[in-house]
Amino acid sequence: MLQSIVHVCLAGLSAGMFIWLVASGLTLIFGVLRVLNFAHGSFYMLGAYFCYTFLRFMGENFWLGLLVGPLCVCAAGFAMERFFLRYVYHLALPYQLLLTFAFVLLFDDLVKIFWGAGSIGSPAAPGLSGSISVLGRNFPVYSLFIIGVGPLIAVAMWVFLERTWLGCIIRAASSDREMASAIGVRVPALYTGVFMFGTWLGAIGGGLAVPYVGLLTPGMGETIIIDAFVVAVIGGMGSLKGAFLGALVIGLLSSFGTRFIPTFDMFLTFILMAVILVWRPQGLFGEST
Amino acid sequence: MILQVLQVNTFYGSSHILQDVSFSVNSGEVVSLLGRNGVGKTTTLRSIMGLTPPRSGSILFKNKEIIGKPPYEAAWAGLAYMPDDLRIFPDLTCEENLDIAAKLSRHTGYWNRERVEELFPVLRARRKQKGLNLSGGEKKMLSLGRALMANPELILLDEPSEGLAPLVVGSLIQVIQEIKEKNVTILLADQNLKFCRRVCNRGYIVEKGRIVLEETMEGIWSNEEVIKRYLVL
Amino acid sequence: MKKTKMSRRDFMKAGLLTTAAAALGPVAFKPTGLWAATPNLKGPIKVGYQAVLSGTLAGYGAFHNMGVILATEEINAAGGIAGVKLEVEFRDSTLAAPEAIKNARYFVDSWGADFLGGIDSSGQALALAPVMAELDRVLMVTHAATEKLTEEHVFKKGIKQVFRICTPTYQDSNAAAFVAKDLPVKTWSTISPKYEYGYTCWEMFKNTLTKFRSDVSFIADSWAPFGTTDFRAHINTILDAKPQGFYSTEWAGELISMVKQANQAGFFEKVKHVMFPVGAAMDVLEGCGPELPDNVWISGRYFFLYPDDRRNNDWVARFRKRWDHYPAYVSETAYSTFYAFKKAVEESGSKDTAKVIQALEGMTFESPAGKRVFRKEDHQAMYNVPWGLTVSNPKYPFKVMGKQIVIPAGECFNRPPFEGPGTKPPF
Amino acid sequence: MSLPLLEIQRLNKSFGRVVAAHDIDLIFEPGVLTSIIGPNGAGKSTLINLLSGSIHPDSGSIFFEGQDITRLPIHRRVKMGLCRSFQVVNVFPELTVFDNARIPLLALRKRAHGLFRPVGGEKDVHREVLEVLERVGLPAEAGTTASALSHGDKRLLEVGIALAAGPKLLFLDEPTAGMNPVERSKILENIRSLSREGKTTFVIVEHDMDIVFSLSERVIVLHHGVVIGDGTTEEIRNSPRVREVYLGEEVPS
Amino acid sequence: MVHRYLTYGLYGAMAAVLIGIGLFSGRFMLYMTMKVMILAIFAMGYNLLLGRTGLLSFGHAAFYAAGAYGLGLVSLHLSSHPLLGIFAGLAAAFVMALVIGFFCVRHTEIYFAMLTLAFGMMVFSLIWNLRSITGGDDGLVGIMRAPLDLGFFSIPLRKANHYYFFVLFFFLLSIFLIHRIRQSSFGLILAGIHENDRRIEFAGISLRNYRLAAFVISGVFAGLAGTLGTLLESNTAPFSAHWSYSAQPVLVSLIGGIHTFAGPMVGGLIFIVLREIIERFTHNWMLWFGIILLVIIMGFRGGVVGALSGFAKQKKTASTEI
Repeated sequence: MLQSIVHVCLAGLSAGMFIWLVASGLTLIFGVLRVLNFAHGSFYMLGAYFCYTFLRFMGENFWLGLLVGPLCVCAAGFAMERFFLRYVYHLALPYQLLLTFAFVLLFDDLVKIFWGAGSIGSPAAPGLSGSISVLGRNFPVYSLFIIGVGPLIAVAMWVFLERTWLGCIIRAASSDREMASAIGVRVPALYTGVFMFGTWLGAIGGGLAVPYVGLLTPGMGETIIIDAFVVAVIGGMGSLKGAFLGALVIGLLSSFGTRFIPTFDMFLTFILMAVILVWRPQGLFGEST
Repeated sequence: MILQVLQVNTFYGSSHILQDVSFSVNSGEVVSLLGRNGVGKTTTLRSIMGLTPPRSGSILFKNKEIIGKPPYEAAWAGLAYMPDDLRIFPDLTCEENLDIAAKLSRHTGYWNRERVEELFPVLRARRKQKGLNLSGGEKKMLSLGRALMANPELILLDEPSEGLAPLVVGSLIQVIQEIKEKNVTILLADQNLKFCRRVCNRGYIVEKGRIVLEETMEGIWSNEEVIKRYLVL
Repeated sequence: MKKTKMSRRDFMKAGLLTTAAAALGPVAFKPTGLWAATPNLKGPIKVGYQAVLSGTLAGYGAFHNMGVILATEEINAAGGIAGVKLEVEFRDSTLAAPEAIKNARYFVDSWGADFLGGIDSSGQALALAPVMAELDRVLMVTHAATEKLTEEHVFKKGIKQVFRICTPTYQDSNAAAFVAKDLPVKTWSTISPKYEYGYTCWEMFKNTLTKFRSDVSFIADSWAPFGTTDFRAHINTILDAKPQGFYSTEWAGELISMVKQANQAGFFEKVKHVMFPVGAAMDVLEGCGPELPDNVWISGRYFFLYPDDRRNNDWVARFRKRWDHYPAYVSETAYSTFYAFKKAVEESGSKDTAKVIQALEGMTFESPAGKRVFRKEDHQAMYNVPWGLTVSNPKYPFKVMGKQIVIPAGECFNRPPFEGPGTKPPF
Repeated sequence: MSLPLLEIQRLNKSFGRVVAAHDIDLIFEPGVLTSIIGPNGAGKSTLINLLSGSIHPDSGSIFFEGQDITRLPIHRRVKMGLCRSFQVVNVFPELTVFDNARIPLLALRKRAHGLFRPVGGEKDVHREVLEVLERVGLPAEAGTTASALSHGDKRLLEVGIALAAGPKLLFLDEPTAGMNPVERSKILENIRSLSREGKTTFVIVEHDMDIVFSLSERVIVLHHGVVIGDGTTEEIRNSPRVREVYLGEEVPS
Repeated sequence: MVHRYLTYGLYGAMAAVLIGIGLFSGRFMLYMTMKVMILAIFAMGYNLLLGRTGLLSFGHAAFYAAGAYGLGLVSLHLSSHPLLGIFAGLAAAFVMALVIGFFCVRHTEIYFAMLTLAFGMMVFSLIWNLRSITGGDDGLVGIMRAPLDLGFFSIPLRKANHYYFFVLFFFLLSIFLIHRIRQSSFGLILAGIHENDRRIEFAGISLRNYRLAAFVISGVFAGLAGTLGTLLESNTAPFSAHWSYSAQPVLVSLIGGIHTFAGPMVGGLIFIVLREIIERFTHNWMLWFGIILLVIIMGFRGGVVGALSGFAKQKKTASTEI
C-alpha cells in the first residue's frame, strides 16, 4: 500500500509539474498582457516539433535541441504579438480569444504541412532514459527530472521576477501599465518581450514533452491547453504561485482519482474549477479586483 | 524656458477638458497651477506627460516637441511625474519602487537612493515593505522620491500637499526647496494656496479648463477678489 | 496530399450540375433518378472517401490516402473498372459525426459519387448508416470496428448499403480470448480507452475467455479518456493489482505513449503476458521502435507480413516503392475497398446500388490481406488476421510479429442472428 | 411630522488606511435643495456611492423613509426612489435619447419584462418619457443617438435618465462639469424649477461655488470623511474652518 | 420609415429565396441550407447574450446538446412525434440554462467565460459517461423523423424537401421571435445593458436577473438548434456538448458582426459555405480558415455585416425608431 501511495504521488507530481511547465507561460502572459492565449497549446506543440527536428539534425542531441528549438518558437511568438495581438488589446474579449484561436488552426495545419500528419514516436532523453527503483517499483528517471525541473523553473521565474531588474519592471508594468510608462518603461516592447518569454516557456514545455509523452502529433497542444486553462483559473488568473499550486492540485487529483475512484473523470476537475470560480472568481491566489 | 505649453486642447471622450491652455515654465522655477478641483489641473499635467494625449496644440520641452509622444519618451527626455493618486507599484518594495525609476532613467545626477532616503528617512525604514502596505503619507514620499530618482529636469507634482497634516506640509515645503536648490524645475498643481505661496515663484489660475490668470504668488495672495472667485467659496 | 487540378474542374462541373438540377426543378427531387435513367457504366466511377485528416489522429487519414491513391493509380493504369475510369475524392472526416454526414451527402448529392468508403470512428459509422439508406449508395467501412454497425444496422435494421472490409471488434477481443486461453495467466487487467470501443472489447474479451476457462479472473481495469498523454497513473493502478496478464485496446498515439511509459515503469518485467489487439498498426510499431518489448501479443486489421504469399509480398513491395513506407492496416483496407468495388461492378455489370449490393453479398475476392468473403447476412468481410508475438528482426527498424497464431474469422467472429446460443464463439 | 427622507447614522467606510467616511450622521428632509462640497479626497464620491448602493459601509446604517436600506442592492434603492446621476457622462451611448430615458421609466412602471410586446406599444410610458425630456429640455433631440449629442446635452440627458426613474431623492454628481455657460444656466434653471415642483429632493455635489451658493438652501462640507460644516450658505461662507480647509491650513515655518 | 420597409423587403426576399430553394433545389443544397439555418438559429440566440449583454459564453454547446439529447431520448423511448421531441429538448435546455446561468451570471468577462466553460465541460463529461442513457461516445443513433401528426392530418418529414420546410418554419419563427425580443421592452433593457451595464442598475433594473433571462433565452434557442440538428442528422453525439462546439456560435457571430441583427445569420452562411468551398480545394482547410479569420479580425472588426457600416447604421436608426 505504501508503495502504491508513493507511486501515485510521484505520478501525480510529475503530471502536475508537466502541466505547470505549460501553464507557467500562459499565466505569465495573462498576468502581464491580460490576454488568454488559446495558441499557447500550439507553442507547446511547435516547441516539441522544433526540438525534435533539431535533435534529429544535430546528432540526436536532445539537450541541444531543447536549447535551440524553443528559440525558433519565440520567433513565431514575436510575429504573433508584434503584428497581430498588439492591435487587439483594446478590443473586447471575444476578439482577442478569436484571434488566438485562429492561430491554433493555422499552426495545426502548418505542422501537418511541414512535419506530416502522422504521429512521430520520439526518442528518450539521453542519460535520463532509465528508471530507478522506488520502494521496489521502477520510476522513470525522466519523470523525476520533470518533478525537479518544475520547481526549478518556478524558482527561476521567482528569482527572475523578484530579484532582477527586468522582473521588477515586468511586475511594475503588470500592476500599473500607465505609471510604468510614465517612468520610462517602453510598454509595447515589454509586452512583446513578455509574450516571447511566455512563448518560450510553452515551447520548453513542448520540448520536455518529447521524451515525456514519447510522441509528437499535430494537434497535441489542444489537450494540454485545457488543462493549462484549468490550472490557471484555479490558481488565480495571472498568479504564478497559484498556477504552480493549481498544477500540483490537478496533477495529484487526477493521479489519485485515476487510482482510487474507478470512474474518475475530468468531471471532477471541472467541478473543482466551477466551485472555485463561483466561490472565489479571482482564483486561489489571484488578486481580488 | 524649459517647458512651453501652447494652445493645448484635450478631450475625455466628448467632453472638452482643456481649452486652449497655454503657459510656460522657466528653468529653475517652481510654478503652480491653482484652482479648485475639477478645473483641469490634473489633465494638464497628464497631457504634458502624454498620458492623456491632447488633440491639438504644442508642448515644447527644452524646445523639443513632445506632444503625441508616448509617456516613456517624455520620461526619457527628462520629465518626471507624481500623480495625485501616487500610483505606487503595489507589488514592488519601497526600495524597488525607487530603484526602478533610476534604472529606467536616461539621466544621472545628484539624486540617488541614499539622498532620497536622507530626504525621507521613513523610506529607509520601510525599504523592504511592499508598496501595497505603506500608509498614505509614506506613499506620497515614495512617489515623490521615485520621481526624483530619475534625476529629471522638470518634475510634475499633482496635489503634493493634499491630505497631509500641517506639520508634514511644513516639511514638504523644505523638501521642495531642497529639490529646487538642486536645479530641478517644478510644476505643481495644488489647491493649497498657503502652501503654494511658500514654495512657488509664479502661479497660473485654472478655471473650467482655461488659464484665466498668470501672476506671481504674492500677487495672487494679495488679491482677495481672485481668491474669492477662483479658489475658495 | 495536394489535390490535382482535376478536382477543381470537377467542382465547377458539379456546381454547374447543381445549378442545372435546380433549374430543372421537380426532376431534382430525386437525383438518383438522373442516374437511373442513364445506361449503366457510362462516365467515370466515382468514389468518395473520407477519413480523419486533422487533429491528433491525422496520420491515419494520410495512411488511408496512400492506399486510396495506390489503388486508383493501379486500377486506372490497368484500364479502370469495366473499362471505365475511376475517380476519387478524399475528404477530412474530422472524427465528428456531423462532418461525416455532410461529407457523405456532398459526395453523393453534389459530387455524384457512386460509392463511399472510409470512416474511422464507430460513432461516425453508426451515425452514417441511416444516411446511407437514404442516399442509397454503398459505404465500405475501412476502419471503424464497432460490431453494432453490422449486427444492428445491417443485420437487424436491414441497412443493406453498409459493408465493412476491416475486421471488427471480434478480432480485437474474441480472437484475443482464443489466444489468451492458452496462456498461463489466471488474472487479467486492462488499460483501455474510456469510450464504447474500449468498453465493448473488454466485455467481449472477458465473456469469451470465461467460456474457455473458469479459472481466470479480471482483477483491474483503468480507463483512459480520449487524448490521454500521461498513463503513469493508470499504469500504477495495474501494477498495484499485480496481474499476470494485461490486455489493452489503446491504439495509435495513445498506445505508443502508454507502451513507452509502461516500459519506463518496468511494467513489462512485472506483467509477462501482454496483449495489444491494435498493436500491429504500423504507426504503433514505428512509433514505439525498440521500446516495444519482445514477446508481446499484437494484432491488427492487417499486418504486412501476413499472409506470406506472392500477392501480399508484391503488394507490399509496390506500396513501398510508391510511398517509401510500409503499408498500415488502413492502407490495406482502403486499397482493397477499391478492388472489392471493382469486382462487384464488373460482376454485376452495373454500378447501380442494388445490383452492387447483390454482387457484394457473399462475394469472395483476393486482397493483399488474403481471401475476403463478405458475409451475406451482416456484410462483414470474413478474413484472417494473425495474432503474433513481437520480435526484433534486423531487416526492419521496428518490432514485427514472430510467432503467429491465426484464429480463422469463421471461428472467432460472432454469427448471425447474433442473439441466443451458438451465435458467439466458441461454437 | 413625517419621517425624514433619508437618515444616515454613524456611517463609516475606509479603503485600506484611507478613511473615506468617518462617523457621518446626516438627515435629509424632503424639499430642501442641498449641496455637498469639499476639497479633493474629502469623501464626497464615497458618500454618494454609499448612499446609492455602489459600495457598502463598514458600519453604520442608512434609512430611506424610515426603512433600513444599508444592504439593499442598487436597483432596489432606485425602485424605492433613491437615485443618482454621474459626474462623467454615463448614458447609453448608442441608444436614442428617447430610449435612454425610456429604460428607467419602463422599470419604474414595471413594464421592463415584456418579452414579445413591442416596446413602442407602451403608450403611457411613451408619454411620460416625452414629459421627462420636456422637463430637462431635450424634447427636440428625442430621436438623436446619445453619442451624437453635445456635451452639455449629454449632461442634461444624464439628469434626465436619473429623473425618469421617478426619484424622491436624487443625488446629482457635478451636474455642470464640462458645460459651457449657456448650458450651465439652462440646467441650473431646470434644477431650480424641478426642485420647486417638489416631486424630487435634490442633493448636489459640486465644485462650482457660484452654483452652490446660488442654488442651495443647505450646504454640507466634507473634509477627510468628516462633516466639518453643515448649514445655510451664509453660515458656510463665514465659517473660518471651511475657509481654512479650502485655502490650506496655516503652515509652521 | 423607408429603411424599415427596406429591411422588411430584404427579409421578405430572403424568405422567398429560401422557399425557392426548398421547392427547386437538389438534396445537397437543401441539406446545406438547413445546416445554415440551424447554425443561424444557434448563433442568433447566442448573440442575444453576446451581442446584447456582452457576456462571452463557452458553454452554450451544453444547451445545444440538451436540446439534442432531450429530443433524442424522447423520440427513441417515448414518442417519435417531432413536436413532442422538440418540446422536450427545449424544456431540457431551459432547465439546464436556468441552473447553469444561476451560477454564472454573477460574473463577467473572462471569469464568466471560464465558468461557462467549466459547466459546459461537466455536461460533456456527463453525456460521455452516462452510457446507459446517452449511448456514450457513440451517441444516440437512428433518430428518425416521424410524420408531423397534427391530429386531423399529418405531414411527412422523412424526405429532405419536406423536413426543409419544417426547419424553415422554425428558422423564420426564430427570426420573428428574436426580432420581437429585440424590439420589446426586455430587448431595450438588454441593449441598455450592452451599452452601459453600470448605469442600468441605476435605472432600477436588476442586472443579474436580466442577464440570467438573456442567458436562458439564448440557451433555449441553442436547444432549438440542437433539436433541429438532431432531426436533420438523425443522431447526436457527445461532441455536440464540447467546448470547441461552443466556439462555433462565437465564431459565427463575430464573422457576421455581433452588433447587428442580421450578423449571426450572415455569419452562419459564410461559416458553412466558406468551409465547404475551402474543402473543395484543399485538405488544409484549417490553415485557410485561420487566415480568413485573421483577416476578418484585423480588417472587419464589426464583422461582415458591420463592415457595411453606413448601411448598417441607417438600418439601426430605422429599427430602433420610435
